[in-house]
Amino acid sequence: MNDILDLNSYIIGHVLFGDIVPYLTPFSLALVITIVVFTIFLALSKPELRSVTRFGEDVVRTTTVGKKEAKFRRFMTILCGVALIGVVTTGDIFNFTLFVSLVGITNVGIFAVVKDTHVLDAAFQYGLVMMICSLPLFGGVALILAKTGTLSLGVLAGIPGNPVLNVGRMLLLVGAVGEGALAPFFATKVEMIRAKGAPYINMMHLSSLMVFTRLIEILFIVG
Amino acid sequence: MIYPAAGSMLYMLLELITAFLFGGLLLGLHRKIIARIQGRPGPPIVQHLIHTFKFYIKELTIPETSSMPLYVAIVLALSAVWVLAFLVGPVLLGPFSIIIMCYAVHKVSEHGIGLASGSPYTKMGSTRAVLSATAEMPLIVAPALVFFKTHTLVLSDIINYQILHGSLFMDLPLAAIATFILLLSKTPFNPFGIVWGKDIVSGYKTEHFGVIRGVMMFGEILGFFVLLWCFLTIFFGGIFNTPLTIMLTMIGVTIILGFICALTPMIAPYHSVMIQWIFALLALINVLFI
Amino acid sequence: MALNDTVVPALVPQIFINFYPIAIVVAIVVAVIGFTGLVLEKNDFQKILIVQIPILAMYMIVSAVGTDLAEALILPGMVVSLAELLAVSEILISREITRREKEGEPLRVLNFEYEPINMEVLKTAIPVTCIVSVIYGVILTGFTGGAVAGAGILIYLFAGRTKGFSNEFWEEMAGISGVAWVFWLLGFLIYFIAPQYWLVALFMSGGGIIIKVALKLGLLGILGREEYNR
Amino acid sequence: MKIQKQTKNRILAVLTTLPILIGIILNTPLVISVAILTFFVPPSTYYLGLVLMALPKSKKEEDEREKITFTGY
Repeated sequence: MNDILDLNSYIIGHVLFGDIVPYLTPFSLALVITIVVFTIFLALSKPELRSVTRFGEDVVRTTTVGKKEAKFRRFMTILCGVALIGVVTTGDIFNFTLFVSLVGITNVGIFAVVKDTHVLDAAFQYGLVMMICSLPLFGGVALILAKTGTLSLGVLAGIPGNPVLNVGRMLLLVGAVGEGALAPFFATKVEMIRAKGAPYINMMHLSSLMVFTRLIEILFIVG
Repeated sequence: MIYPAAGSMLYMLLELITAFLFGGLLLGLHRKIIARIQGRPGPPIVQHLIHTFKFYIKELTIPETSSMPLYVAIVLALSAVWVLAFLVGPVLLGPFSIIIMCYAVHKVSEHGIGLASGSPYTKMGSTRAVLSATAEMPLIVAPALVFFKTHTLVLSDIINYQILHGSLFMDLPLAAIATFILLLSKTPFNPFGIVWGKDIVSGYKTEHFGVIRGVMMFGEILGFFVLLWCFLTIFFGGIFNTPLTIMLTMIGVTIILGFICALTPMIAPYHSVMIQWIFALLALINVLFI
Repeated sequence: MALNDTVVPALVPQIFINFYPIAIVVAIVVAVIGFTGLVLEKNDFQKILIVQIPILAMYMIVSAVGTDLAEALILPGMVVSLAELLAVSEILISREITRREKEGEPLRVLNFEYEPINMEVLKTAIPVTCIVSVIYGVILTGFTGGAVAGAGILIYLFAGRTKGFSNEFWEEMAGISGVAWVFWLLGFLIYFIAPQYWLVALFMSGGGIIIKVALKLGLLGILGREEYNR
Repeated sequence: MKIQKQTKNRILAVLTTLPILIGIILNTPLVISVAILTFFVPPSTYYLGLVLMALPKSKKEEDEREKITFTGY
């Protein structure tokens, strides 16, 4: 596990579970604690009253999320937090991709019940990007598997880099960036966060940045 | 006189307070320089610290529209994140990846602070926070280059590498510039500060007064200190590796930042994002001559 | 080709290794076709359908690896893409409803009525097809065998005339599938606890999984019948 | 039983400052002290600030505080 050590100084503990070894480093511990704390607070918070002004009126109106809608979105928020914990603790790239896709699905779920055509339109576009990006995501992992014969990060950390692995890594980067609505594919995200319900929207931002942080580590470990 | 042992809690707490005071003075100096360049006398250097303490005795109002307890918790999260980054970075010289995480969570907190109050101005600020999350791009490029060069991301090992092989700035100048842009985008009054631009009142901070603003400023001062320290340590770790040299260089870099902030206007949101991207791509070019 | 010097186990025949680059190239071609379609298509509903083509390419890339690990990957990959498909189509429906409510356009309630297709083959060949696939599934054993046998039962329940067994009988079968699942788990437990009885464990888990999968697919048929053909 | 806001803030200020003091006295191991500092420094500054804010400073200010303040939209 040399690359993992280079990145994290030491490993707190790992669970020997066949080929797949979930491990805990100071980095992943910090991530897990962050996610847990955020998920708890986001789930406890009540949605804000969004104040809206219109031209030609001297009134400030407030709107908020309906009770039923809030219930569903809170559930999706918690689910997203659970998926994120999976993303940051897993010691196996394929599980990583699955959890990243799960994060994408729950993100879409958070916005699925918003009664706003703009938001739903953006969410739909994001869903399309997410589905397309499952090709590079799983494809990259399959390339890495074909090249090295393993998916365990602990084993991959010891395998030196080569061109095929680099292609796999690049595909993995593109895929995860698309699933998490990160930098180049984030145009829809800016549109989506127009929706009401601060705690739930914030979860989406948290999820994409956590996926991003973990992705950096995985890209360094592979190859 | 008995000094607390390095690594004990008292030591860390004292370091934290020192960093907070020093960072506050740096930001005060930053304001002073901007004022002098613009031909104003400007506030005294301690003004930023006084400002922070002043907020502690001011009335705290929480808007009725806000989403509790997120409104308070997210500000606490912002400062907690920088406390963690400070402890892992300058104090313990631990893994750099945790500091990357802290930066990412800082972005999330900015976004959450804006959303939680329910005001349209803060909402606009938080929307821009998502937009300017592209500033994360130098964040992936710079550590990647450092990792490929030194084969480690633990800060103490990076410093040792630089003491042996010379500063990384010589090898990775473009990555250093990209990180400098990242640092610039976190200083007050910077050209990329679309998140708290005055065109949207105060951006995501519009609705935060009183104690909670004080806690927020505490976090921001620590954040500025940590980012400045990381920039100096990662790229100039071979030259500046004693507390005194680092403090002196921090003052120097703050003066440079002050000049940049005073002389450049605020850039429009999309241009700001575009310029940050260009610098990130420039850093990628650095891969060719590692 | 550079792809050939992979660290594959020595057991994989050369022919599969030679197929790998071809499979990748085909997958890339499929993906390009899919992406072109996505770019050209303007209708949102059609886009969802076309997006399945790149996903197909994804299945191809994963299954081209051809080891047991790849087989273990393809199933979760399918489940995930199916879930994505469901989520996105849910969004599309929700968007259309919101838009029409806002514009005052009346919502047309589509009424799907179950109409059995009138073909002679569906009346006569069903029992034999079912029996053949069940027997073949039993010979295959394991997960694949269960799927084949289950498909046979599914055909019988969906298309065959509702004679013979009552609903209660199939509910009992569902119970048996639960018991078979327990056998499967017990078999695995024996592998870990007492590896010397591996043959018993193999039979327990192999037999358990075929019964379980076959009857679970059959359950799908019951659902279909209860919904439409009560 | 309804606790007054001021009392609640005081209790919370003590509760959030106590772990830091305990950590300093007991000299806790590294990871635990990092965790304690991260989790308790911001809330303790927040609640100490709240207590500080509520301390009456002068008669005039006290009177001003009685007035109804702007509480949002």
